[in-house]
Amino acid sequence: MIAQIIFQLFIIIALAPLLSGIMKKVKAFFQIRKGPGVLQPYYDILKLLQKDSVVSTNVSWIFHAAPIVSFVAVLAAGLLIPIYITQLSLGFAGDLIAVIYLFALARFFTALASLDAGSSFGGMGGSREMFIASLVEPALMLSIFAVALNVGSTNLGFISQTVSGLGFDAVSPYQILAFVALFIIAIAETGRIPVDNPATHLELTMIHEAMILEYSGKQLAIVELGAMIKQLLIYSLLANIFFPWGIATGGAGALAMVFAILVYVIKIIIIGITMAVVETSTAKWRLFRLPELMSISLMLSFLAIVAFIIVKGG
Amino acid sequence: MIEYLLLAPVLTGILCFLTRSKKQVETVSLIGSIATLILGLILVKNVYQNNVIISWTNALFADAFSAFIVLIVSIVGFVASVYSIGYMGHEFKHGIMDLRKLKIYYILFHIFMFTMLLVGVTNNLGLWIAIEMTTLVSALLMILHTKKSSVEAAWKYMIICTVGITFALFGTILTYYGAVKILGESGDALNWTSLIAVADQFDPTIMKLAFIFILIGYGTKAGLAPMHTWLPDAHSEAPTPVSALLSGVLLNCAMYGIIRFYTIATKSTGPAFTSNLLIIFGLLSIGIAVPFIILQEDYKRMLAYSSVEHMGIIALGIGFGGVLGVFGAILHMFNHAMTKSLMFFGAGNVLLKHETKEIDKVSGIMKSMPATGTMLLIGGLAITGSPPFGIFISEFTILSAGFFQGNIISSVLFLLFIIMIFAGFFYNLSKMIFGTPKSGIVPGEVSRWTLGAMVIVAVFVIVLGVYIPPFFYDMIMKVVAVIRVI
Amino acid sequence: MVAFYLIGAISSVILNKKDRICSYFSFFSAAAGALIGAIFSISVIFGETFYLTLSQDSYLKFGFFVDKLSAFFILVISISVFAVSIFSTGYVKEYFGKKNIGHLGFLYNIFILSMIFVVCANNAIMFLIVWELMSVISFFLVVYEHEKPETRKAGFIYIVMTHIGTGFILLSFMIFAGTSGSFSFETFNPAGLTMTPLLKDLAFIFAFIGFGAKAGIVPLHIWLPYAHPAAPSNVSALMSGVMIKTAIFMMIRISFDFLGASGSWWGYIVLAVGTISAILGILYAVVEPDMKKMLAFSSIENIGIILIGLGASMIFFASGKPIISAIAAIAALYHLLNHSVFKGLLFMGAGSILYSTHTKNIEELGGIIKKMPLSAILILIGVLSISAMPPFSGFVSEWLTFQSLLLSFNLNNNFAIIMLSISAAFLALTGALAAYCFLKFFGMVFLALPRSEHARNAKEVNIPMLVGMGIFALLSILLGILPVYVLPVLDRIAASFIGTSAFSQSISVGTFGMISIPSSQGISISTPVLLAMLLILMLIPAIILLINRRAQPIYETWGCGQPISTARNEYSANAFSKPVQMWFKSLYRPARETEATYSSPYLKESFKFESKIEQVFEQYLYNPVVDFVMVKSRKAKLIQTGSIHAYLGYIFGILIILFMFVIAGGS
Amino acid sequence: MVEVVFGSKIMQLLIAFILVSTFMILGSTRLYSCVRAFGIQSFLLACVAGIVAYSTGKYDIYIVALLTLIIKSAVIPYIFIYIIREIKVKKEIELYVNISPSLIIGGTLVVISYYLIRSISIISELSSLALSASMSLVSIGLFIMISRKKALMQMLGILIMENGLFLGAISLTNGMPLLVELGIFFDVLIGVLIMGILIFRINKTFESIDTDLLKNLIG
Repeated sequence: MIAQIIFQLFIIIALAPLLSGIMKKVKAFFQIRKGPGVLQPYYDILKLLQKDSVVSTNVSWIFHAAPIVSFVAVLAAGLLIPIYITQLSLGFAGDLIAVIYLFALARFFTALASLDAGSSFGGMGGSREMFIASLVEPALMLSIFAVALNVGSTNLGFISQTVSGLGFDAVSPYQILAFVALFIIAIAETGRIPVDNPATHLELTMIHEAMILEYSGKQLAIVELGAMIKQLLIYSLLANIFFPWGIATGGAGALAMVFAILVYVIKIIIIGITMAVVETSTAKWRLFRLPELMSISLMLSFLAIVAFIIVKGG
Repeated sequence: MIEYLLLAPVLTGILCFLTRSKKQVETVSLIGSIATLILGLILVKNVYQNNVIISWTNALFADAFSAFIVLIVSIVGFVASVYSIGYMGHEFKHGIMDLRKLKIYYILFHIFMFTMLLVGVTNNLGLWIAIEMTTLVSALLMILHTKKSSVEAAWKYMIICTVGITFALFGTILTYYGAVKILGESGDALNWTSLIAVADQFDPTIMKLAFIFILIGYGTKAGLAPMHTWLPDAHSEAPTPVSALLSGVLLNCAMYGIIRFYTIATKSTGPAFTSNLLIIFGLLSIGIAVPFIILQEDYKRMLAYSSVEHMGIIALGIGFGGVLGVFGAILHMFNHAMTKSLMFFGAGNVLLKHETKEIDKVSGIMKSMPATGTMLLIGGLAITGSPPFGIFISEFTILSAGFFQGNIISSVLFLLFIIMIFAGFFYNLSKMIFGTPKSGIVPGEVSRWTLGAMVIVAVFVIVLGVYIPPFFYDMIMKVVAVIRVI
Repeated sequence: MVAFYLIGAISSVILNKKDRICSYFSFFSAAAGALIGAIFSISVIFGETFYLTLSQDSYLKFGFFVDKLSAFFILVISISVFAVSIFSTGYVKEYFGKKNIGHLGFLYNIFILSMIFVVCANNAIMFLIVWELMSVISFFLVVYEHEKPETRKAGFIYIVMTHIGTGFILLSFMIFAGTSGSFSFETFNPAGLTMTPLLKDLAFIFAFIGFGAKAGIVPLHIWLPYAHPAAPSNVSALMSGVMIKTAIFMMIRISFDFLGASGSWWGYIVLAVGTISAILGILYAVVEPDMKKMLAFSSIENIGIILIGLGASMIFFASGKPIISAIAAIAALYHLLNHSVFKGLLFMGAGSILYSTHTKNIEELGGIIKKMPLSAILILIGVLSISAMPPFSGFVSEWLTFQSLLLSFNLNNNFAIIMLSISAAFLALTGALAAYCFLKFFGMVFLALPRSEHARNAKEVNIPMLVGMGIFALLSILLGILPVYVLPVLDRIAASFIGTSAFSQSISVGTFGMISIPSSQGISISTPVLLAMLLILMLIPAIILLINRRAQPIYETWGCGQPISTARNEYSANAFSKPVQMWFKSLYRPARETEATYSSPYLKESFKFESKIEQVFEQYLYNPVVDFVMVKSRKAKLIQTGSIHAYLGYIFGILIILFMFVIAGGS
Repeated sequence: MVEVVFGSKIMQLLIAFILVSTFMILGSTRLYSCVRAFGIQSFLLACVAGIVAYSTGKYDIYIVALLTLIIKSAVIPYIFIYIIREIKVKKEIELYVNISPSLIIGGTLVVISYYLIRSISIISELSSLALSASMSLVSIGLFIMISRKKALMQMLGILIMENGLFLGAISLTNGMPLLVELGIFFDVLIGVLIMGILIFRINKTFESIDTDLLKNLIG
């Protein structure tokens, strides 16, 4: 049981930088430039671990606690999400809502830390991040509602198991609608282009970056790693709730597990690539047009529920 | 037995006339009012035992209802005399009142008490004479301060009430005419006892006409809606102990007259006609009081309008009828007498201290006069009918009577008016009580007497809110039996 | 129990001259009374109902009737009173010189006593008396510092609104009494069932409006943001922690006990009103610069959430699903308990900030965490639990409410599913905005540089205040981690008024304190394990940080080059909530006044920026009504013209009218 | 019960004269003429009472008649004249409604009261004439009070209403019991005295007895 937990942790921490490396590579490819190597994120993190971290004068203990808490919250969420096997040992500890609120906890602390430094960048980043979060959550909740309606429960392991059991006829209209809605939310959550520009330090466009502007050295490494893990987890959420084929159901042998991991990695990479494609093809939206984006995803998930009722209600 | 009761105030009046110094006048008047109180209580106890006492060739007559009125008159009278010692003492010190005026005040005060007691105990037409005398005496009491406004108020009071009472006289004559047709020419054709016994044989149309005139006549005296115009002027211009007596007790005596005739009229014309009239007048008076309380600048006038409102509530209670309705109305008479006198005493203290009746010019009473402030606040909450106090109980009973009797619209209107009056009253009251006191106001109470009077009345107000003692409960039930004679 | 409160009350009046002793005496007796109250209520929850009638033969009968539901509320009252009393022994020091402490102590104890009586009254008259007594006493408490004019305005609006509420309650009791003939609550129950549907709906609507006015649901909420900030902090902690709940208590009792929640559309109304109150409550809280006003608005929001839970339970109950309705009721009760805990904590926090910095405006605060580290941590716990962060109490009740909303798919009517899903979405929006608002509160008040003199010389508050807050902080953590012990208690209470216990069939308590609702398929949550995970995983980053210790030089915050040491270019609270203001422009209608003084035509010397949010409800709902009444009464005043001739004319007129009335009637 | 009396010519004549005297008051513009008219009216009233006493044989009504004669037609007019001379008030009466319209209104009032009494048919035919006269007296008295500005005139109005009632009482019930009649007279007398004192006080404070000035207690 503990071995399974540690193994899952290992996969998450290992895969996260790889995924962001691949996405950067794909973006570079589309922008017809060579771009950094796929393993570049690993080197960055290792470099950062050796560096001193400079801390601002008017900072309180929250500034030091925030990276730890947010990293841990994201990791905890990781343990609740079925990566390669549906029967999670800690599955009973939390469900979809718990995962979302863990992400909220992480975001809360990073935003808090951003305010602590007292610079206007941090304040701006924090306020925009919370603003977007408050837009995302209703849409997120409605899409969970759509998914839960179909399966009857919000326990992640259980969802992926029932959906995988359904095989191909799982791809019904409301599933797709829910998936697209969740996809848009994923963009917002992980801070991709239309919502937020991860690569730049330009005040106009950076939200996520603005919050962690003050960090340096080891703390920055932890925060970066945490962000990457969060990205990985959200994509694996997308993958395992809507297309869980090939995920090892409970009690399967070692071979099935290895196969499941392989399938999982491929799925994650496909989603990463699609996300990168979306990123390069769209420009960044103005902050106050984001509510429109969110209301699109809200409507989509609402349609999913209505579709579900029509299909099931009959 | 009743004669002694009537004799006491007259005697004190004469004695006051003989006294020389201020001290003597005050002691005499105090003893006199205590004597009246004791005699009143004795009378009430007697009536409580053997229902009806008739004496002096049945011109004087006391049943449960008149005993109740005597009780109210004697209690409020006693408290008012205690208060006036403090109040007049203060004015005397400040040179507004000289000894001659003080003596006149006390004499008139006790004669006024005499006339009100007379209202309670006389038989039929004596009622008219007694009420006429109360008007005359109180008009004189009003013109003690030779201020323009008090003279004007006295004149208006005099004219409107006399006109009203002449109508009442016409009503009494009509009833007498109806009675004579059945009872014959004998002298006792005017006494309650004989009238009630034979009431159902009267001719309904005459009785309807008679009841209208009585309602307008005594309604003017009781301050019911369209005829209430004199009330705010008279009550705000009269010296405070007098206005406390006026609105606490005099209005009840007028209401006593209406209810007496109500019993007779309903027997002959059937309840529908009379109670509808009472309900209409009741609602009208509460309704008319609302705008005047909300937009009021003078706090004594505000209290006067709240008396109009409470008289309306009593009329409404009687109009709703049923044991509950009448019980509520009678209880309300007592509660209102107590709370209104508490409020007027408080207002009197404020007037003495601030020498102005403007609400805006007074503030921070809680700071400058904490005792009066808290009393005023308690009284204010009580008068507007918030639960922990007596008035809420009686209003609640009247309201439930209204609902059980089925006239929902009037009860809902009644509730709406009360809430609006609460808002207006409390807005003005809180402007006065809270905040920082105006400059130049020396903190501290006016005098021990005034405070003592307020405490006595406040005790009644608070106790009756939470606990109705059994003997009091039976007494009211006896009164209800007398009224709901049908 | 009652004795202790009385001792407290009387003692504080006697000793009101010597401030220090009397404050201790009155508040300790209140705390002792609370302890006994807690024990008493637990005994009733597990024991059976408690009857005591001290009725006399006279008209007014006083009796107590404590069943499981009222015992739960006594428990809630006792817990918050216990902690707040300890807090107030410290907090009251601020008033020592200036105000009369005995007065405060006396009112404080009577206030608690009246709340307990409200919860266990057994007949309508006594209930009304005690209900209004509670409002009147709390009015006195609100107006305690009546020098400030806005406290007077707050007090006035408060007392009038509660009075209107009582008017409605009176109406609904009348309808009950009309059918049942007597005023005692026992007879209300059978009467409730026999009433015609129209009467039932009327009774419910009046009761809902009446108690809603007290609970502060949206259209009737305007008094709350005025009254709570005006009251001294320890009182406002009690008021929003507990007093509002008594209204919820009566709502439950009327809708479930008396009327049997049979009206189907009632549930939807409660749900809709709950959702609207939640949304509007938090929206106003986000943009509020005044600390205590923000907390008052957030109380409206939490009341909304409780009502959502209640509404859902009524919908399920009406459509014949008692088990799920029990779950929803448990969610509502749990959130009620949590709210009184963390709202009490936050109000006490605001009180301590006020105590040390003497200002309520967030814009003027900042960097207090360095000056008041201990209270900062306690308030952080409060903030985390109110924004429903996982290991804390807010999360559990929010999770339960979400689950009860998600369980709606068992219902077959589609309208319910859509309604519940919409309210789930709005609940999520409220949750996120709550996090946004309290992040702003904590960030602006505690972090970065102090923005004003007040903030600069803030100092840590005294021990009793910290102890009071500590109790609540500990409680909110415990409630978060160990819902396992709380749920069976709540279930027993919910069963008392819904009839079926959700526990036996659905919610079971597995190992490690796991709550699972297997009524469908394995929805489960277990916060203790979650917390354990968080703690264990804490090791990984800790190790990374500790491996090769590196120097941590301290340097200026990054300001693109130029040094920024002043607090001026920090993000202010108003700026922080700017995005929300922009998005909800139609609701707030922000008004901006800018004033610039120029030393010379080009050089701007100073720039003053003033932005005000318009209280929509007040502007468009209440002021027109008040103006209408004023205009009408100004016209009506003309009757009293002063001329005697007019008055005689009135008498003559009324005489003629009556004459016509008789002739028409007579002939 | 007495029937014959009212049918007789004398009674109708007297009642007619009473009505004429009220119209004299309505029509006059000078105080003295009003007071004198009031004196006549009371005198006529005393005769009516005398006749009723004579025909019904009830002796106490004689005393009542005598009382009206002394008080109402002698003492009260003397008080009026004393007041007028004392306050040196201007002789004319200011009016809200000047003479001719008030006369017309007086007429209509008489017709209305006659019709009203007629419609309440139950009251026996006989006394209806006297009753309608009393009703009209009451309404005209009220009208005088409403339409005249002088405080004195308002006093006079009340007394006219009082006379109307007295007429009504006599005609309906042939006189109330003696004790009651005495009470009424006693009250009326004191009423007039006190109003006199009030008028002196008004004169002292307002320097005139024009009720138009009594207008500052509003709202």
